[in-house]
This record gives sequence, C-alpha cells and structure tokens, in this order.
Amino acid sequence: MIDYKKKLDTLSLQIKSIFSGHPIAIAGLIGFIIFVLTALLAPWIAPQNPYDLMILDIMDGLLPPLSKLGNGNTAWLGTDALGRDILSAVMYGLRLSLFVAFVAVSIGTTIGVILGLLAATKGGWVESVIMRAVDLKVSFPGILLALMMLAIFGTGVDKIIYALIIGVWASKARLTRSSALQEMQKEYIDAARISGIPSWRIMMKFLLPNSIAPVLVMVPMALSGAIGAEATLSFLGVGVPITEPSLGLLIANGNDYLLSGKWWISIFPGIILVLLVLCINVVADRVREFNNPYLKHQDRQ
Amino acid sequence: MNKSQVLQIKNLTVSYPLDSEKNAELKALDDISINLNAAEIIGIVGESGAGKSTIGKAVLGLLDPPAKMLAGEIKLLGKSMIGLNETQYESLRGNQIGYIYQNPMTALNPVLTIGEQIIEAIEANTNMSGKDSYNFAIHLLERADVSFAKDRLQKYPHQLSGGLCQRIVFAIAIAAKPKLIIADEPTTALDVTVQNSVLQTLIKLSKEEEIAIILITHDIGVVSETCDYVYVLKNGKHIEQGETVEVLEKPKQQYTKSLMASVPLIEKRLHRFSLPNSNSEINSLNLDYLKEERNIEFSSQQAILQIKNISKTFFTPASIFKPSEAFEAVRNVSFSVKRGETVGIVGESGSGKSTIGRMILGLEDLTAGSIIYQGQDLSNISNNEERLKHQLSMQCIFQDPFSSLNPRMTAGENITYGLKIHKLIDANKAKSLAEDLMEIVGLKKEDANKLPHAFSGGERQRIGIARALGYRPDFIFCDEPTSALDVSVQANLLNLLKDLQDQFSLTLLFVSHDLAVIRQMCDKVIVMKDGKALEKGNNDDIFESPQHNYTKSLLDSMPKFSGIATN
Amino acid sequence: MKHINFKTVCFVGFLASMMGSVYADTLRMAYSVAPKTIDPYKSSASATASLNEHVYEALVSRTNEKLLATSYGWTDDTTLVVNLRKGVKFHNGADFTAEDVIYSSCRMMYRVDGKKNMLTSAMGPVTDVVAIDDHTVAFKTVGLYPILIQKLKSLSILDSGDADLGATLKFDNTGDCGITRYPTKAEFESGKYANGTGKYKYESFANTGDAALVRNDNYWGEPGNWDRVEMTSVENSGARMAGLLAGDYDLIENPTGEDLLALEGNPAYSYSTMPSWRTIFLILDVGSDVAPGVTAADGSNPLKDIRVRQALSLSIDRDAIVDKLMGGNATVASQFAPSYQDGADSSMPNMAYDADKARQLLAEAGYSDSISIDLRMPTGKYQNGKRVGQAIAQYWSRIGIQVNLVAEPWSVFRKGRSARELGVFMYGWGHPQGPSQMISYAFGTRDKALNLGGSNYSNYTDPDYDAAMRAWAVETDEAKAFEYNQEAMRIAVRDLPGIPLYYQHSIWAHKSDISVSGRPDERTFADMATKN
Amino acid sequence: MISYITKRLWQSGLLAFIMSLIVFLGMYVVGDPVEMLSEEDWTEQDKIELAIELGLDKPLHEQYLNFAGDIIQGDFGVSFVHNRPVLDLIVERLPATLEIAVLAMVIGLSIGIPLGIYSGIKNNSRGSRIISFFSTIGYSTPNFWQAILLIMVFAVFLKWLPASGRGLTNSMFGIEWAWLSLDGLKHMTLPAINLAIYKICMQQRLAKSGTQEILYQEYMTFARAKGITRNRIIRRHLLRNILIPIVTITGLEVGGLIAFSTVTETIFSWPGIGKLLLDSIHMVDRPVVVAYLILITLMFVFINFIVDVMYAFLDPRIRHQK
Repeated sequence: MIDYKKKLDTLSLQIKSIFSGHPIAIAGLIGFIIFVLTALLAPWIAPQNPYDLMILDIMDGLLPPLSKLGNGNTAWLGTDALGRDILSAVMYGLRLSLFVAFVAVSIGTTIGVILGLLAATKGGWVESVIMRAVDLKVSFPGILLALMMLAIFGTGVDKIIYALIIGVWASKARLTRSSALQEMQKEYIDAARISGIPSWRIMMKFLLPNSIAPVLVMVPMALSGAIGAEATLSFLGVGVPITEPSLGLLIANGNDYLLSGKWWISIFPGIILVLLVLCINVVADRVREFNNPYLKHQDRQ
Repeated sequence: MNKSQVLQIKNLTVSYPLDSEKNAELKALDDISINLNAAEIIGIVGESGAGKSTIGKAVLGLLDPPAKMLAGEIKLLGKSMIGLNETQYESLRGNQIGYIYQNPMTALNPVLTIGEQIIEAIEANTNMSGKDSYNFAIHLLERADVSFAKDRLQKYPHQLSGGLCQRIVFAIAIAAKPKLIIADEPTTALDVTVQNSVLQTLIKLSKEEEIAIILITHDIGVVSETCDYVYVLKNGKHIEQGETVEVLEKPKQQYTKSLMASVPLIEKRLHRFSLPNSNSEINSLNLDYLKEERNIEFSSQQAILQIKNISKTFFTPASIFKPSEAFEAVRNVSFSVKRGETVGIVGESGSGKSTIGRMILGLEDLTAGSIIYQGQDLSNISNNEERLKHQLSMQCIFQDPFSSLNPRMTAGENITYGLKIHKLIDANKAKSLAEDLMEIVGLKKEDANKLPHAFSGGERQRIGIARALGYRPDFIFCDEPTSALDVSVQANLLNLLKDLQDQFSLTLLFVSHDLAVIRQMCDKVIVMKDGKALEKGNNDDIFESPQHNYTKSLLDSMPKFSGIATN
Repeated sequence: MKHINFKTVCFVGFLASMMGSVYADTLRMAYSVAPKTIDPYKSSASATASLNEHVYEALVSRTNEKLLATSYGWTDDTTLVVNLRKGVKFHNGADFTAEDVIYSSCRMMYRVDGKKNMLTSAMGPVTDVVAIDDHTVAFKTVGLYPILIQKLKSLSILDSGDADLGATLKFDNTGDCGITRYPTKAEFESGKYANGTGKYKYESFANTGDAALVRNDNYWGEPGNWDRVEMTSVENSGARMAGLLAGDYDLIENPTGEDLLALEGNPAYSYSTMPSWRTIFLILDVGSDVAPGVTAADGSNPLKDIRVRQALSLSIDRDAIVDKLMGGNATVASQFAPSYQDGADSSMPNMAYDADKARQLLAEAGYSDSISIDLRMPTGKYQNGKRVGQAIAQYWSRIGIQVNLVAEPWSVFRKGRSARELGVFMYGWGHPQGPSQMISYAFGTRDKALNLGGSNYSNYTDPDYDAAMRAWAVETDEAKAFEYNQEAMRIAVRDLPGIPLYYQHSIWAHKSDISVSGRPDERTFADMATKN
Repeated sequence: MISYITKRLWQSGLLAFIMSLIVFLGMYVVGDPVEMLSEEDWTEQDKIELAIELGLDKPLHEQYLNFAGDIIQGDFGVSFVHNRPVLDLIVERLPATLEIAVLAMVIGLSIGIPLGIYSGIKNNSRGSRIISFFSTIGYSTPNFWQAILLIMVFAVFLKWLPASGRGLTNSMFGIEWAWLSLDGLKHMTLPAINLAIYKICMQQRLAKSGTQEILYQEYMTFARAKGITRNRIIRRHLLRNILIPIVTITGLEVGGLIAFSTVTETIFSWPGIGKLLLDSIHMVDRPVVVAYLILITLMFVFINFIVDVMYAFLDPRIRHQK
C-alpha cells in the first residue's frame, strides 16, 4: 500500500528544497552528520576507551597536545589529569551527550505530544491537570529536580535522562495542545465526530498527524537545549557519573585548569559542544524558517 | 465631464517563477491592455486564478517579490510608471492612486485608532497638519458617509462594523484626492445588506471627486450595478471586454456565456443551471451499494425532522477585563423538514443558521427545545447502537473545502475511513466503493488515492459529498457548501446536489447567506436574523411576496442581474 | 567592602570607596566559604570561626599557644584550674577578668529559643565555673573529662560588661547565671557588642559574610600586621583565583592545585602551603555480613578478609597521587591522622604501594577478579576529590576489582552515610584536638558514656583497640593519653578498617609583596600574612 | 474582573500548595538537615536535640502541616543553616539579583529588538545573515561556557573588569545596591553581560520573526499604499504590533532571570537569590528552598497577571472586548 520509495523520494526532495541555496544550513547539516557518525563510531575510531579505568594511567596526566603517552601512543589533543586522552574523551563525551539528548528528547516529546493531545481533546479536568502541571514545571528549577532525581534514584546516565525528560515534555505538551486545538476547529474533525468515530481514533488518526508539525519543527532546538542542559547539570556536579564524562563534564573538569594554562582540557570539549549545538541550531533555524508561512513566498527568491 | 485618460495599460505580462532550476514560470497576466478615463468605473471580472488582483498590484508597484513584470507599459496620466524606484512609488501611492482591500478589518492596523490612521494618510499626502488635518479627517469620513465622524476617530477598527471600516478605508483612499482608486473585491467580505450602500458610496465618490476606479470582483451582480465598462479575464488572459450591459447580457465568447449562465438568479427558480456538459451521468453508474437498505418507513408526507423551540446560548470565556458573558446564538426556532425536500435557511453572518445545523448533527448541545428525527427525540435515545444508526444517517457537507478533509488521508481513505471503523463495509471492498463514489460525484476513480491537496476547492467539496453519501444518509446538512467556490464551480456543484437528491431521495437542510443560491436550491425557506426565525414559507412566496421587512431589505439590497438576455 | 551609612549621600560613599582601597596597609582576603555571623558562639563552621578569631580570643589557641590563659592544669580528677593573663583589655576598653570567663561560659550554655550554641553539649559535663581570684578560674566537671581543655579552645571570651549581670554571677548549666540580659546575635552583627580582645576590631559585617576589621592598637601582645582587613567570600575557586589575578584581593584561601600552575612564572603572585590536619582516607565496612555496594562472587563480604583490605591499600600509589594529582600539595599518610600533629607517633612508616603483592593477596584470599565495589564520595568537598576518587578506581581496577565510582552531592552523601548505605567511601577529617579525635569517633565499639565510636561506619570492633581508647578517654595526663592513642592508631593501621591516603595541605595564593606562613587548621587569619 | 482575579488567585494558591508539597517531599529525600548541620564529634543526643530544635523530630506530615500553617499566617519560617527568618534572607539577596536581571534585560531589549527588526526587514541581506549567525552562536552556547570565556578574556587577560563578587554597595531606600558606585557597576558588568547575551539573541529572534509576520499583514501593505514613509511604518505600524508577543516572552524571561540565574550567580559569586537557592539545596535548607519556590511560583503568577494587563494596554482588541 505505502510506496516507501516514493516517500523516500519525497523526503529527499523536501530536504533538498529546505537546504538548497542556504550554505550555512548545509554546513550545519553536514557538521551534524559528522558529529553523529563520530558519536556512533567512537568505540572503533577513538584511540583509547576513556571510560576504562584499567588503561588510564595518572602518570600520563596533564600532557599538552601532541605529547607521547606512556604506551607510545600520541595524545593529539593532550590528556587530562587522570591520563585520559582528550581526543578519545571528546569522542566518547560527544557520544554520551548526543545519546542522552536524543533519548530524553524523543521520550519527552512523545510524552508531551500525548499529554498535549489529551488536554486538547478531553478538556475539563484532564486539561486543567495537565496544563497546571505544565505551569508547575515552568516554575521549578532544573537543578533541584536533578538533585531530587539523584537522591531518589541514585546517580547514572539514566537518571539524567529522566531529569531531562521532565525538562522537555512540558513545552511540547503546551505546543501540541495549542496546535491540536487549532486543528480541532477544522471541519474534518467535525466530519469525523458526526460519523461516530471514537475519540481516541480521532486523536491518533486525525489530530496527531495534522498537529505534530509545529512540534517536530521544535525538536532540533529541543535537542540542542537538552545537550546544553545536560552540560550545565554536569558542570554543576549533578550530571553524568564522573568516570564517564560527557562534553559538559569534560568542560567542567577542564574549567579547573583554565587559569593554569592547561587550556586543552576544557577548550576542545567546549569547542565541540558549541559547534555541535550550533550545527543543530543552524539546521533547526532553517527548518523553522522553511515552515514559517510568512517567509515562504519571499523565500523562493 | 472631461473624459481625460487616467490609466493606460498596454500588453502587460507578469510572471511568477515556479522552479528556479527549470525556468518554469506561471504567467499571472498575459498581454493585458486596459484603458481608463476619469470618473469612470471599470470592472475586472474573473474567477480565482484569473490574475485580477495582479493588475492592481502591478499598477501600485506592490508585486510580491518573486513576481516579475516581463513586458508591457503602464502609464498614469500619460507618464510611464515603468522603472520607478520605491521612493517614487511612495509619492504616487496614496497621492495619485488609492487602494481598497477586500477585507477592511485586515487593511486597518488593529492597534492604531481610526483617527491616527486617517490623519497619517492626510499628512503624508498633503501639507496639512494639526487641527487642519483633524478637521479634514472628519470631512473625509463624512464624504464617505460615516456618521458620528468625530466619535469614530477615537475608535479602533475592531470596535466598528465591517461596512464602516470599508468606508473608512475609502476615506483614507481619497485623502489625497487620487486620480485612480483600485478596489479589490471591496464588498466581498461584507454582509449583503451593507454591500449595496457601500457600493453606492463608492460610485458617488467616483462621480463627485472625478476618480477613476478599477473594480476587481468575481461578483457579476456587483459589476452589473456599478461598472461602466467591463473586462473579463481567465487564467491571466483577456477574454472579452465592452460596455457592461453588452458583455453581461450578450456575451460573445463561450467562456463569458457559461460564466453568466452560472450566476444564480434571484428572479426565477430554474430546474438546473444551463451549463455546457452538465448532463447527469449518475444513472449509468453502479449504485447498488447506495440503494440497498434505504430506510423507507417514512412516506414523503411525513416530516423526517422536526425542530421544536430550540435555543442555544454560548458563554464567552472570562478574561481579565470582562466576566463570562452569555450570547444567544439561536432563540426559540421551530420548523420541520419533509422527506425529499430541501429547506433553506438564509441569513447574514451571526444569524445562527449554522448553529442550528450543528445542533441537529449533535456537534453542539441544545440549551432548550428538542429535535425529533425520524420520529425519535434525539436526546432521549439511550441505546448506543441506535443512536449511532441515527447519527450516521445524518451527514454534513461543510463550508470550507480546505479544512473539511483530513489532509493526511487520501481522498479514498477520507471517504471510507468511518465506514470501515463501523464495519459498514468490508475493508477489502473499501477501495472499490471509494472509486465508485468518486465517480458518482464526478471525479476520476483513479484519483481516489491522491491526497486532498492535489484537488481544487470544487473537487474537494465533491469528495466531501462522496464521504457523506457513503453512509447512505437520509438527511444531509449543507453548511454553505459553495460559499468558498467560484461561481461556475458553484453552479456545477449545485447541479450535482440536485441530481443526487433526485437519485437517492435525499432530504437537505441548506444553509447560505446567498439569497440567489437559496432561491435556486430550496423548496422552503427560513429567514434568520440574530438567532430568530423571522419568516418561513415556500420559495416562491418568500421571494415574490416577502412579508417581513428584513426579508424585503435583504431582497432589495441584492445586486440586480437578470442573466443573459434570452431572445 | 565598605558599608555606607543610610544617611550618607551616594557620592560621599563613592569617595569613601575610593579611599577604601588606598588605605596604607589593607589586606583584602577572599574566603572560600562565607562566615555566617560575627556572634562567636553560634556557628562552629570554619569560615565563621576564622572571622571571629580576628576579633575574639580563647584561653588557649588551637595550636596550643597560651592566649588569655597563661597556664592551666587539672588539680584533681574534676577540677581544671586556669590562670588568666593580666593587663588585657577588650576593644571597648574594659579589663579582662575571671568574671568574663564565667560570663562567657554562661552565655555558651544559654539557649536562645531553645537553640544550642557550639559548645553547649561539649561543656555539658562542666558543673561550675568559679573565680578563684580576679585572674584565676576553676572549671568543675561531673567526672573525668580530660578533653575539656581541647573543647575550651573554642570558647571565645566576651566582655561581661556587655550583658546586664544580676546581683551575683553564678555559673549554672542552663546559662541563666542570674543574668538579666544577654547581647543578641543582631547586636553582635551590628557591631554594638562585637567586642573581644583580639588583634582586630569590628568595622563592619554584612549578612553576605563580608566584613571589614581594623587593627586593635591596644592588643596585649604583638599587635596585628595590618591597619585594616577586608574579607569577602567567593565560593567558586576559579572565580576566587580570577579575582586575585584581577587584583581584587591580596590573599585567597584554598585555590585549587590546578590554579596554582597559573601563578608559576608570574612574578606578581605566589602561593604558600602548610600541611594541614586533614587526613583523606577511605572507610571500609569490615563488620557487616553484606557490605552495601560491595559484592564478591561467593556472596560474602570480602572486606572482612584482612588480606583484601591490605590489597586495597597496597594497590594505591599514593606518591603518584600526591605528585601528579595534588601537585605535591599533600603528604603521603602513615596513619589516620597527620603524623606531624601533636600526639601522633611520627615514627610510623608511610602506607606502602605494591600492586603485585596486592594481586597476590587477593588471590590468596580467593577473590581474584571477583570483587565489585561501589566507591562513594562527596563532590566538591575535598581538594581534587573527584580526581583522587577516579585514581583510586584506576588502581583498584588494575588489581582486578571492578569499581563503580559514585560521586554525589554532600547532602545526598551524608544522608546515605547516616543510613549506613555506604560500604566503601572516601572521607576527610581534621581536628585541632589531634590524632585522638578522629579515631575516637571513627573506629571501635560504640561507647556512649565515653563518647567513643560515634561515627563507626566501618562496623569495626577489636578488644585491644577498645581497651586503648577507653583508657585514653579518662586519662588526664597528656603524655599517657598520647601513648594510649598511639597504641590504638597502630591497631587501626594493622587492621585497616579504613585506608589512610594522604594529608591535605592548605594553600593560600597571594600577591608576591606579602609573605604568608599558614596554619594547619585550614583557617585563614590576617596575621598569617606579612608585608614584605 | 473580580471573578477572574478570584479564579486566578485560587488557581495560583493551589499551584503554590502543590509546589510546596513536592519540594517538601523532595527535600526530605535529598538529605537530612541534621546530618548537614552536625559536626563529626556530636553525640546522638546532640543530633536529637538539633532535630527537636528544627522541628524535624515530628512525623513528616505533621512537619508539613506546621509549615503550611505558618505560611498561611505569613511566616515563612527560619533557615536551618543561617538561623534567620527565610524572608529576611530572600529580601536581602533580592536586590543583587534584581539589579543584574534588570540590567541584563535592558541590554537584551535595547540591543536585541533593533537588531531583530533590522534582520526581519532586511531578511537575506548580508547584515541580517551575520546578525542571525551570531545570534545563533550566542543562543547555542551554554551559559556557563560563556561565563568562563568572559572571565578569561575580561578579567584574567585584559584585567578590565572584576571576575567575582558584588563590589562596593551603596544604600538607597535602605537597600544596598551595587549600581550606585563605579566599583559596583564594574562588578555587575560581567554577570549582567553573561545573562544578557542569551536575552539579546532571544529578543533578536523574537523581533525578527515578529517583524516578518507583521510585514506581510495587509495593513502593512495598505500603510505603504497610503504613501507614508518607511520609517514611519516601522515606528508606528510595525513596532506597536511586534511588541505584543515580545511583552509576553519578556515577562516570563524576567521571571526566569530573577528566579533561576543560578549558574551565572554561582560562577561570578554574585550574592543573589539564585545562588541562595543553590546553596540552600546543597545544604538541605528546606525552609529556604520551599519558601523560595512558593514565592517564585507566586511571582510567576503575578508576572502573568502583569503581562495580561500589558497585553491589553498594547492591544486595544483585548482592551475593548465586549
């Protein structure tokens, strides 16, 4: 029934029409793809597994870039205090940061979309409860949340993901609700209602596909937001475990050495973090601009 | 009167690039020439996509960026306007050329007062300032027949009615005594009763101020009442031009002829619009599905639907500046509909006509009263299955072709989705049924697996009709089903509805603001205003000897067009 | 920071601020933690005590210098007699006498809103404080309480004239003492009664912990080194260092080891270190049948086996940690308290490093590659803590132990510790009382009467150890007490209910035009610094 | 209006209640205040006495009821750590946060909006692209990383500005302010810039998208057709209209700045309430955290209210709803 090849063609055509003529956005997309590939392939291409404490040696600590390690390898970007190769640490940190953000954003968005749809379709107390919960979340500091999660569930990457999910869902629920409410004004929803179609089917088959676009458009931004949030939490010391540093934790570790001239520990992960988020946001901006009806006609220039 | 030439357009061609890579382009205007003298009103008539509005924009130098003027000459008062820069255009706009929009509400800035907006225009185009411009603003409003001009200067646009706002737009347009006004569908957004007087004001201004006016419209009635001379356009191409009476009543071109034949007339009720290719082909199709299991318990003499004293009150949400307020949309309305007949409800916007339909369909709760359908009070059915059966035998054709279909489902899925859910048909027969229904409503069966955006407005409305037919309904509520369509598309669709009604003995409740459409479609007519049913009666009675003053004023304000002269 | 009176117009304030930084000899210090109050009894937190030490003095200093006492001794098992210094004046000009000591003891016992002061329970065994003459006081205790003199190191002496004394001043355990009005905390903070005998006098104090002091020219001994001292607190170590480099401060405490590297090669700045009394060590749950977070293949608690504990200790290269991670600003430990602190057995050898032997011991114990340990530690608490934790995890994983390092905020860590959910954790301890203090609480069987073993998270019990500590607890002869204590320490190092790592050094970074000789108790005092 | 306000108050009261409950329980889970306040050499009796002193000996629900009862009477309790009324602590720290928040917002608005309008009008021009690119960088970089770089550049290398602390404060209306002295202003600059960078970028983006939306409204074309000049169109027709969405977001942003500028305050050791919150969380100072968040919740409710009023002020359509 569904012609996948055709869908793929349409998709690639759409990607082409979004990006053609926008060199910065293309650069962002390519950069992002490189980052994702690096993250995926890190265990195979990184010179060292920085999470394996066995092979780290503090005698290799704090070496500047291009130094030789005790085992004869070269630390292209230097090492940190524990003898971690910064290049490897950045690759693994990228992997962890991206993983955490991807998982948190996808789960958080899914939850947010479902709650937003429920709020829009059910109305009444369901809507009140969901939307008040959104309000509550907005006036709740992320750091306290992270600390609470840490206390209740213990430390670990999964706990950070939980904390980030809680950070993500609310705005998505709000957006989905308003988009779904707008969609519900349309006559095809009335048509479905007078045809006695059950409300959960209306929700999933009619509302969901038609009101999700504004949420999807925000996903890349949520992704970069989650990466930044994870970095900030790690920086404040309530993030990922210290033995498995993400980009944020690497920066935090290196931050201690910034004044002492051991710049490489903090600067490299910092640059990668900024580039990563920048790439995502450049792409996100372009996607949003493309979807903005007010820009569309002038965009064809 | 000095009939000096104000505007001359020669061989104007405007194109939009479609795809920058393939050099494809769409000619919005193709070799158009127009002449216009002072104090003259010319009409530019055409259906959507004809390029009417592009002419106005080209003259004002306001073509939206990707559009390009490829060829031609535009001369204002003998001076060429080609190659003017933005500053030069700015001095022309307002000063020499005024512009009037379709929707006055969006043309006025919502956050500035009327006074600010008029005075700004006066000061930009004259040497007046301070008290002088204030007085002149009052003068202008009075010229545009705005009463209580002084008070209205303090108001914001949303505080005034559409008709008043359009007059204010007129006042702004004549602020600098322009030689030319371009009016783009100036009365389309207004209620019928207001349309006429607004048009009269426009004519008056044209004659008194010696302003030449280009009136861009799709409404043949408006043209026949207003214009001295008319140009007919189709797809950017010039079709026909001439004195208004000549073109409207004795069109020479086939397109113009069919266009005129599509205009619903108010004077007499026709069996069908006399369109080319309008022979019904329904009889030749496979109609078994639609014909089986028809509910024929009710003879045509019995009322299939009885509306008893229904009312509906809405409550506005409370906000910081006002508490929740009640709004009575429908007040104590009663009527009944017999099997096979078409009852029309006519009224202006806000009269409550659609709300009645929504209550019948169960989309809104009743505040008071009862609805009896096929002998049963709908609010008293406790059995879910029975309720569903009743519900499915009532269907609706919606107003907006662009929102009445689920954009993520193909045409066929849109038609059969509900049928499959309720297991009214086998899933494996859905495809062929969808194709049959597509053919019945005059579409190609292979188009059933296209998505809605691939269809035009008229085609979408047909898909909507097919969707309704799929439930084998006894009763269909038609909620302004043609108000968003071009007149020729409307005529075709109305013919189709009539054919279907004959074929399946459908009962229709037809809601419209357009008296002429109601005249053509309905057996009985109900006139509504402010939620109340003012008058009920048979079609001929209402249109030929209306009793209520409001009905009379409605009929009076209809633009007069009596169709192609029949020899 | 200088605070301008309410009524003063802004531009005068501006001028004053300009003057503030051109004082002839002003020392601007940045603390790492904000002092909470200038009422000396309300908080024993180190930063608060550091500030208060400038203004108030105790009888004996934490480094055992005689301050307001000239000599002291137990005349019997329950009487401590202290001879007071003569000719000392408070900042307000009042003479210092025995009555001030009694009054100060009373205020320490006096509860505002039922709230205790820092020594209220430590002085619980004191039944009476009496003036033998104007410059001699006697502390009476309910029983043997040899560490009273250690506790009194924290009793700042206040002027009894600042309170409304009743007809007679008579010490009692509630602090009533016949006194009708005590100065309040607010009155200390406003400066009204911030009246001590210290080297510096109150000038201003803000709730943010910022304070300014001026030299007490009538000090009984060598007067202060500085005309004026401004202190502020900057918790973020990087910001503190940046502030020093930006010229905001003359002296900062606790720069990170990493930041010190920034000072190298910059002649305008230097730093001074001082071995502190803080020992960093690990605690192992050696008593429980199942230690939380510690598993072995056979389900037992491997930490019960002394060979495992020895292996854990031997696997750690403390020299590498001290050199590479601590930048040399630490001393390899030989025991659970600094070997250089009074009362320690300085002859004990440093903890050894022998990874091969560690592996061998593990194998002998039958635990090769079968132990998994959650190593828990607080974040942001100890110099380089996170890195040291990771280094230990590195060393242990090299002898075939699977280590899961869990670093958590202090609050979460402390809660887990008090719930005894931590099987192996890192901790730091330092106290002026000397080596005895740590091991009296950390190890050994709980003895409420003698206040022993209160923090025994190792669940360690040993009769010889307990005997030594019980004897120590009631020994008023200092030399003998030291011996008991050393005996207990040797047993602890033999049995390893914990693993000593190193002694932290305190560090101060400062401008090169001043020199600093630090203190071992991690406090920062203006007179540590002298202008070159 | 009365019923509307009543409803709002009721809702926000409920919100504050739920918030207090969550935080109360949350802080209970995070740590034990007695553990945080006790020294290693304390006896069990000492700890019990401290718990009694702090009211922590009672069952949790009773603790909450006592706390809630006090709050209703306007008593926010006494900090465990500082031993002072919570309200005093917050009021004392508030000016410090307010002054950098306001400065950051002023910088953000006064730079961001003009840049946004420019890049909205001249979309696709070189200038607009450059502005948007830098805006994206500013927007993408985590706040703490910007702070570190600011300190490195302006405090350490250039030595132009102090890196931490609030500097000299002067008194006005009985409150200590840093902005009244040159020294204080210098200390304010870096943290305020740190907060402002994000605001500039955000305002630029908001104003840009607002401009592009408004630019294609018919009344804008009509205004051009009326013959008024471009400048006037921007000043009168555009600015008034784009301010409406900007006001909403700005309201919430000011709230966020005041409430949660934790990271900036921590890195620059700025003694504001954001830092108070973080310290209090770390020290399990429950009364401070709970009271703080209740107050913040109420502040957001209040800000929402102000935003509604501002809305009506800017948008006559809302003002005249009948």
